[in-house]
Formats: sequence, structure tokens, C-alpha cells
Amino acid sequence: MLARIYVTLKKGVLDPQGKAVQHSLESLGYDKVKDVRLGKYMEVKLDYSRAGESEPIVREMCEKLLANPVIEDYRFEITEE
Amino acid sequence: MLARIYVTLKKGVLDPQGKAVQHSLESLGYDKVKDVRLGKYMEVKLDYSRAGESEPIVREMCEKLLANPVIEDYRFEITEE
Amino acid sequence: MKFGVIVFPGSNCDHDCYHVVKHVFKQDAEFVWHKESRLASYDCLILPGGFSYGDYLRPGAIGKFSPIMKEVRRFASDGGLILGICNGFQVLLETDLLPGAMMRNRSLKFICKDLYLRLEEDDTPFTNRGRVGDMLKMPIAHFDGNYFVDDKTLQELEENHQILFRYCDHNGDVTTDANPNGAMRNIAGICNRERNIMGMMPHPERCSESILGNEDGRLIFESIIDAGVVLR
Amino acid sequence: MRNEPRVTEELVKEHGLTEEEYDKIKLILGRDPNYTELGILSVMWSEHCSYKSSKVFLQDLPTEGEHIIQGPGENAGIVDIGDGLAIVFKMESHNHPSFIEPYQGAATGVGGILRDIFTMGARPVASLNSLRFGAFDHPKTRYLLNGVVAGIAGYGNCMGVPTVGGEVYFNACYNGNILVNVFTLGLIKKEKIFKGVAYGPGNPVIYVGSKTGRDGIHGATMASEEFDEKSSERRPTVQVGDPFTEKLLLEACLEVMDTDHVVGIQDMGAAGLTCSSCEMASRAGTGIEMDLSMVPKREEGMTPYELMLSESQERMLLVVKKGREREVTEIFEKWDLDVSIVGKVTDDGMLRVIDDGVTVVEIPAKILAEESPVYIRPKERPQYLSKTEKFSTDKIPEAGNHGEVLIKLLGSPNIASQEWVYRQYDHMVRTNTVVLPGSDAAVIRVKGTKKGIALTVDCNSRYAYLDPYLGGMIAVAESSRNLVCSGAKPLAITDCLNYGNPEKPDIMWQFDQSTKGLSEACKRFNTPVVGGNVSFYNETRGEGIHPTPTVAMVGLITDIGLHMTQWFKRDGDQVVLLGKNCGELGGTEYLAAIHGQEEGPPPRLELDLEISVQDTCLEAIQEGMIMSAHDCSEGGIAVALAECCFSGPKSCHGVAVNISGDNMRGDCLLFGESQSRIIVSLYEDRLDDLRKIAERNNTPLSVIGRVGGDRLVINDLIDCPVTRLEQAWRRGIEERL
Ligand SMILES: Nc1ncnc2c1ncn2[C@@H]1O[C@H](COP(=O)(O)OP(=O)(O)O)[C@@H](O)[C@H]1O
Ligand SMILES: [Mg+2]
Repeated sequence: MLARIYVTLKKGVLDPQGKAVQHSLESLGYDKVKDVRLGKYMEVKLDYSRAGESEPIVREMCEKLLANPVIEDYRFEITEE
Repeated sequence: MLARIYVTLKKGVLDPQGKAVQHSLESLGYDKVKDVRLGKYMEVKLDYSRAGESEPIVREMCEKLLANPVIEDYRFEITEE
Repeated sequence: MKFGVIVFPGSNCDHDCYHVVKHVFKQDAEFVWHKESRLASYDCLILPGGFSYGDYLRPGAIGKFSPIMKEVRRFASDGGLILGICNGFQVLLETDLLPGAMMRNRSLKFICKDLYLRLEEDDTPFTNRGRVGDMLKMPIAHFDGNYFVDDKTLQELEENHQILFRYCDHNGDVTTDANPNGAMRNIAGICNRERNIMGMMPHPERCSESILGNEDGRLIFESIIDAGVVLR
Repeated sequence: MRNEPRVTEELVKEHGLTEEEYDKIKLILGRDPNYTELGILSVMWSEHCSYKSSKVFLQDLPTEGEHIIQGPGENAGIVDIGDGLAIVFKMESHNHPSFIEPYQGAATGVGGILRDIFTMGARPVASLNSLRFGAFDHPKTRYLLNGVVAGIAGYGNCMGVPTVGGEVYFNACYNGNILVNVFTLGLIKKEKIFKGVAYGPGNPVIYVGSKTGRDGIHGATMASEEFDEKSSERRPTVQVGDPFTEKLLLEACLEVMDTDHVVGIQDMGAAGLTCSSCEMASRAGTGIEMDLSMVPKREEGMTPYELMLSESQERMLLVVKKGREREVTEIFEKWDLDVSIVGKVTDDGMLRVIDDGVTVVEIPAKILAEESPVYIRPKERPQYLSKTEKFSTDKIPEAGNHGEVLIKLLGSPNIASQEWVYRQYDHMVRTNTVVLPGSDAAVIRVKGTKKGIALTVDCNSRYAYLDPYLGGMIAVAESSRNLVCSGAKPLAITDCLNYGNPEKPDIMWQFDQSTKGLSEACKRFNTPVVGGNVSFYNETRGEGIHPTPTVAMVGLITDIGLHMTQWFKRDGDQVVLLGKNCGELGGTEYLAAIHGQEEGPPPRLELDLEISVQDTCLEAIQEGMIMSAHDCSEGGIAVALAECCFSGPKSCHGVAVNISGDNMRGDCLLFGESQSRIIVSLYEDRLDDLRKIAERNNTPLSVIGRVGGDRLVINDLIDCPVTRLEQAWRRGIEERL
């Protein structure tokens, strides 16, 4: 199974990297850019045969390690590879 | 419109971060983890009214700035917010 | 006093911390390998700076699972003194031994330079040698020192006098311009409520010898040694 | 047999081998090489690995001296510093990879030079870097600058090795070819030196570090070619650095080397497994046999060709004593590193590689490592020199307001404060850095002794362009002067010789001339060359860079308490100039930045005068009589004086001086870059002592003024508040970004 995990900064947490990217885009002339937020994208390959099996495991991995609950939210999808 | 952009390392390019996360998950007892790859996830808000309009722009932004063509691939989706 | 310096894979200020307590302050010191699951008896543990696990994923994130961290927690709850410097501070945050999180510096660049700190609390084992309002010159060297915490916790930190250092300018004023990394309220160092755990981004071990041109860092180590004597 | 491409004429050419070279190969082997062998031979005989165009020209460099333990030929040079200790250092270029991918290119450059040092058993304690970018307003410059600096920071900081100094230059000649030269110095106990030797047939060969992937295959050949549009297609071969793994590798290797299990050890750099194995065998007069099935792999289906040529980073090859396999393996496993016994030392002198039970490579190791072709390429004095030499100061209009010119110069990128760069480097970790970046040379202490080590890297490539011989000499003279200003006695150098295409006679002439100049100066300063690196083919579409013989010099301070810095310390101190103002404008920063010209003969260098000035300065520092010492380089005496005023970590000082040069124009006097000048400041009552030293050494000395006030005043030419000068200087680079 393949878990695709998205870790983003919580609403209300300032995102200096997103701001910097936004700024660069603007200075390249992309004036329609209104906001940029930067996060992490992870692909975790798991040796399970069913999505249902891996779901609680992936959730646990996110809680424990992959996201920092003080500043980050996460979500994920699980698919066959 | 909202562009969700995924930037990942090209196949074959070493991913030290992914490797370290994988190692850590393994030593936490997640023995079903076979591979971890780390990438970036970006949300770019754009002041366009139609997806078709923004698509070439987003592609260009990826090529120019958001992805490093030497070592990274990218893909994106565009949705209403 | 006996210090233990925890060595994570990727720690790189471990030797510096050891050198300072052992050779400058003539205390007992030992390195403690992160894979150890038993902790000998120490009076103070130092979590040194560096890049534990390369700072991959997030600074301190992977280090928190090192086997030794279980023992560090126990040591903490028994009231032992713990000093986390730079990456050590980040590990303490990730471990929840201290509240908050570190984000990338506002400038998105690594910053290594001397700057000034205002001492905010002198009633801790780490700062008892100073007086509130003292100004200390100390170097920082980090990529992720942009301290963040939710509003409620921030208020608690203030109310419980847990903020020990703030970045200030050469006049001692805590200003936005003096903030090197975007940290909330210029926070450079905090302690826990029980006041036996301190985390700070600046490096006192880099400024405790006259040959290095600055001895302001001595205050921290001398305070700890004083406190250690009292504890005994 | 496997499906390997047949070796055709076409394929041979693609591998960059000439017909004659290929004939030689056939003659040696007595047969046609197979595909894997062709790959191996082509990298080992590439310019980058074999030095085939430069070898003969490097033979004249002085490489021996009283304190030299190891000269060129090993992974790094070694110099004795007493107390049972030695220093190990080397400089390497990573120009091409950094142009293609600035962050990773620079990062892996740092990784490579660090491995060169700890492979000898030394703990790396300080790094330097010398960077050259195109014109600041060139569209790629900012991107490259940002990436390279971040890459060096990213790798070096993570390793916990302080980057204590360096240099940054901008010049349009680097628009299509930046230079990234990195240097590391390590400390070692004299009796614990390791070398890359595979002694003892039967001893196991051990691989440790990252797994092998398809990274950087043909990196070495890439460094041996000019850039063209197709270069970007080679991008997938870019290596990614993993400083965390390297940090583990460093600690683990030092731990292993603390035992007595290790016979020899070498890092895998350019040409990876191939280069490390054949060099180790060749040095020991042995052979090595390897079984590729034992090599840790990152990807599936890798061919022998790929495995042998991969330049995956963070890998080492060890030969250990037979029977110690388990002990060695355990140490590496403690550090969570991949480790595998991949082969053994043999007595037949062959590099033999086995894949799937089949021998796929069988070539004498010596042929690969030492018997590459050698070329004495034709050389010819370049045309452009007859034009640039026709320079006359009279044609340069003298700018009206010298104060404004000084401000402009101080803010120009080649003179402005480089703090934006070194602030991103951890320059204090290890708590040894006694003089941080920002003075003439960095100084680190050697814990457990009274000693200090000073380090600097220098090259004015504009001088080298206008007069390669003189440029080579001046690079050495300036390095030495910088060390002396920090209170150190120069010991030895390492270099990076960066040039265009050596197949062009005028480039070869530049190379020959500047190497001769460098050599001559090293002999006179008694600073042998203990190692270095040649980087050719720094050309894009036929446009070569300025010849750039970068010199990194290391010196010893016997009493660290007597180190020196460049800035004024106290109001009231006397300011003294050692040396003479000759007012030469040729090749100056003034001419380039203010008048947009790169012309003229560079300033003269009289070695006797230079040595006398340096001797006087060093003696005076060692006698403890002076408070500051700063050498005059780019921007001349006006810039040097300004830097003395404001570059210190504490408060600024003003100064008022009267300088003289016979009847020369104001701009020549202020901004001319005459060599062999040092500005010192001292207590008034030590003046006579200084005079005595100067007299004994025959050094021209003039008392030119006094520290004090808050303005810089030079004759009736300049009178300007120091804060204004300082601001221009501090903001110079940042403002442009
Ligand atoms: N790339 C760099 N990395 C670290 N330090 C640097 C770098 N470039 C310049 N510096 C530091 O800035 C100071 C000024 O450099 P430079 O003007 O080249 O000095 P000098 O002319 O005396 O050699 C030196 O201390 C130098 O080490
Ligand atoms: Mg210089």
C-alpha cells in the first residue's frame, strides 16, 4: 500500500517559507498570487494488503513522528501503489 | 483557484531525509515500512476564475521556481478553493 | 558536580559542552551515548547543539525516540537539572519536556553571530548568578530558532516566569530589530514550570573562556554549579 | 554473458578517449577492453583523475621542507606543528557540479574535502572556501550565490566543522563558470597517520557508508569537458549530499582508526569504487579483487559499469587486518552505517572485479592509477596581453571627489563586507575560533597546547589574467601577508588551479606561467605545496575564465596569546605604514569598479621587500608591541585604513593620516594596489622599538598618523565620517541581493 501524507502548518501559524515563495513569485511578475503555504509531502510504502489495515498505523506514525501537533496538521490517503 | 503542488525527488536521486525517517519508523517498530520519500507540498491561491486559465501559469511557476528541475519532479491539481 | 553530555548521532557541540564543564569549570563530565537505556547518576544533563539525525524531517524530531530519552524523562521528573542548548532545546521541545515548537528562522537562513540577551529571571538554577535585566552577549548558530507556542501557553509562560532570556539590542531593549529569527516575543530561552529544565538557543559554551573573547556564558554554568552545591 | 554495449569507435569517443589513448590501452591489455573496463579506463585517464595535462608543469613546485610530513600524492598534505601533533589539509574544486546544481554541488564539494581529511585519521577542525561568481547583475549570479553559500552551510554546519574564512569575488569572466573551491584542515597525532594503501595480500577490503546508487556517473569526465548546451542533459547524475551520514562516517572512522585493525583507508570521491581501489592497490604494489554482489546498493539492477563508476557520496573503502573483520564491522554498525566485506587484497597487482561469478574487469592497478598518458601541450602567449599591457594612467580621468569614490569602492561587491556569506556558516562550533571571519586571516587555537593555527585563502585572478606569472606570485605573497598580520609564521600551502581548456595553447601558457610564479614565491617564502587540485575546462562556449590559482596557506602561532587582528583598538595609538606607496593603478579594483576597465600590468612584487615587510610585522607582533595589523589589498591603502576603522567587533575608531608618494595623483595614492604594505597601530612609546626592528630588516617605515575621532582623514584628499563608510561597506552585498 502507498500512504500519501500531507503535513501542513496549522492555520494561524505564520509560514515564513510560504511567504518567501509568495514574495519570489510576485517579484517574478505573477501578480495573481494571493497566498502560498508550504508543507511536506511524504510517500510511505507499506507492506500491508488492505488499506483498512494500514490506516490506524499511518495515523499513529503521523501523531508520533511525522507531524508536530504544536504547529502542524496532517492528512493522508492510502492507495494501492 | 487553489493549486495544490507536489514536488518530489526524481527517481534514483538520493533522499537522505526519507531514509532517516524510514530508519526511525523502523526502529519504532513499524516493520512493515518498505520505503519513505519526502517531498514538498504547496498550496498556491490564485486570483483566476477558471482552472484552464491558471494551468499554464502554475506549470510555469513550477518550472521556474517551485521545483528544481535538476533533481525534482512536480505535479499539480487545480481546484476551486 | 557530575554532568552527563548526551550524544545523539549528529550532535556536534557535545565535545564543546564537555570541554567547558570538564576543563574550564573542572567538574566531572561524561558522554552518554543515545543508545544507552540506563543513566548513571548525574547532577545535570546537557543536551548539546548540533544536528541530531541531520535535523531531517524537523530538528529534534527523530532524536526524541532515542532510547536514552526515556531515562532523561525519568531524570527530569525526579527533579534533575537539564540544560538543552540549541539542538538540545529543540529536542526538549519535541519531547514535550518544554512547551512550544521551533520553526525556520524568519530569514530562512542559518545565522551564526554574536548578539545580546536580556536576562528575564534570576530565580532558577540556570540563572541565579545574574540579576533580572542583566545583558549578556552570546552567539547563536541555528537554522530553526523561530520559537512558536500557542497564545494560551505563551501567557502561562509569562505568568509563571518561565521566559528566562529574550533577544535584545546593545542597549538592552527588547525590540523587533533585535529579534534574529522571528521568535515570539523575542524568546531565546525558557524553563519548565518546575524550573529544573532549561532550553536556550544561544550557546553559552562558546563564550566561557577569555581566549574566545567573551565570557558571558560563564553565568549559566556557574549558576548551575552553585545550584548543584545547594541541591546536595 | 550480460547485455553490454559493444565497444565501438563511437563509444570510445563518447568516453572522451583519443584514438592514441585507445591504442595504448589495447597495447597494455593485449586485447580490447570490455564496456566496463572502457568506462573505468576513461575516468581514470580523464584530466580530473590523471592530471595528464598538468603533471609535467606541477613537477617544479617545491614540496619538501623541514616540517613537511606528507607532500602531494596522498589524500591530503601533512605538516608537523610540534607537541606530537600535525595538521592535515587540502583544497578541492567543485566548480562544474556547483554550476549545474549550486546547493548540492557545493554541499558535496564540502563532503568530499572533509572525507579527504578524516580518511587520514585527522579530525577536521576548520574549513575555508573560495568562491567566484559572475557579475553581480548577471541573471544567474544571485541564484548561484544563494545556492552555493547555502550548500556549504548546509553540509559544513551539520558536520560541526566551523567554516572560519574564505573569499568571494564577482567578475563577468565567471558568468558561465563559477568557481567553488573548498578547503579543510584537520588535526592528527603524529604517530596515528593513515594512508590509502592496500598492503597485505589476503587482507579483507571493506566498504562502509551510504549505499551505491546511480549518482554522478561520469562526474570526473564532466569535470574534464567544456560546458555546452548539452550539459544540462547530464543533470540526473547530480549527487545529493547526506551530511548526517557523513557525520556518522566521520565519528565511526575515527573510532575504527583508534584501534589497530586498519591497514589502509581511502574515501570514494571521483570515480568512486574504481579510483579508491586501484589507487590503494597501486600505492602498495598489490592488487584488489572485489565481488560486486557484496556492494550495498540503493537501486535494483545496477550494472558493473554503474557500480564501478558511481560517485555516490559518503562512502569509504578500508583494508583491515585479516581476522579483525568482526571488530571493525561492529563499530560501523554501532553508528548505523552500511558495512560490507567486498573483497580482498591480492598479490598480482590486478584490479579484478567479479560480478555474478564472472570476472568483468581485470586491469593492472598501476596502469589505472599511475600510468595514464602525459601531455606536454603546446603553449603560446595570449593575444589579449598586448592590448591590456598598453595601459597608461594618463588615459584614466581622475575622479573629482575621492571621498565619494571611496564610499563606492567600499560598497562594491568585491570589497564590501562578506558577512552575509559567513553569517550563514557556523564559524564557532568546536570553540576553537579565536579570530572569527572578518580579519586578514582566521585563527583557531589548538586545545591542550599554547599554539594557534592561522588560515587564509587568496587569489586576485584579475592580476593573474593580466600577468599570470605575477598573479601566481602575488597569490602566495598575499596569503603569507595575511597570515603574518594575524601573528602567524607561514608553514605551507595547498592550491586549486582553475583554468580554461588546456588544449588551447594560450590557456596552457597561463597555466604554466602562473604555476611558475606560484612556485617561485613558495620557494622564497619557504612554504612548500603539500597538495592541491587542478581544474581545467572552466569554459562555456569557448569563453575561458580568468586564470585563477587559488592559494590556501596555513601558519603557526606559537603563543596563541599573541595573535593579532586588523582593526584599531585604542584612540591615541600611532599608525604606521610598513612598505611603500607606488601608486600602481593597473589591474586594480578601482580601475574595474569605478572606470570599468580590466587593464594594465598588475602591481609589481619585489620579493625581498615583501619578505622584509612581513618579517618586521611578525617580529613586532611576537614582541607584543603592536595593537593591530592589516595588509593593503583590493582598494589600496584608503580601503585598508577604512577597514581598520570599522571592521572590529566593538566600537569604531576614526583616524587621521598623512601619506606620501612622490607627486602622484590622488587616486593613485589612495586606491593604487602596491604590494608589500601593512598598516599597524601601536602605543606611542613602542615606536622606537618598532623602528629598530624595521631598520634591522631594511623595511621602509613611515609614521602616518594617529587613531582617534570619528572621521577618516587622509591628507587633504578624504575627510569622511567613519559611520558613513561603514554603512556603505556593511550593506554592499546585502543591498544588491
Ligand atoms: N566565502 C567566505 N566564507 C567565509 N568567510 C569569508 C568568505 N569570504 C570572505 N570571508 C571573510 O571575510 C573577511 C574579508 O575577506 P577578504 O576581503 O578576502 O580578506 P583579505 O583581503 O584580507 O584576504 C576575511 O576574514 C574572510 O575570511
Ligand atoms: Mg582577499
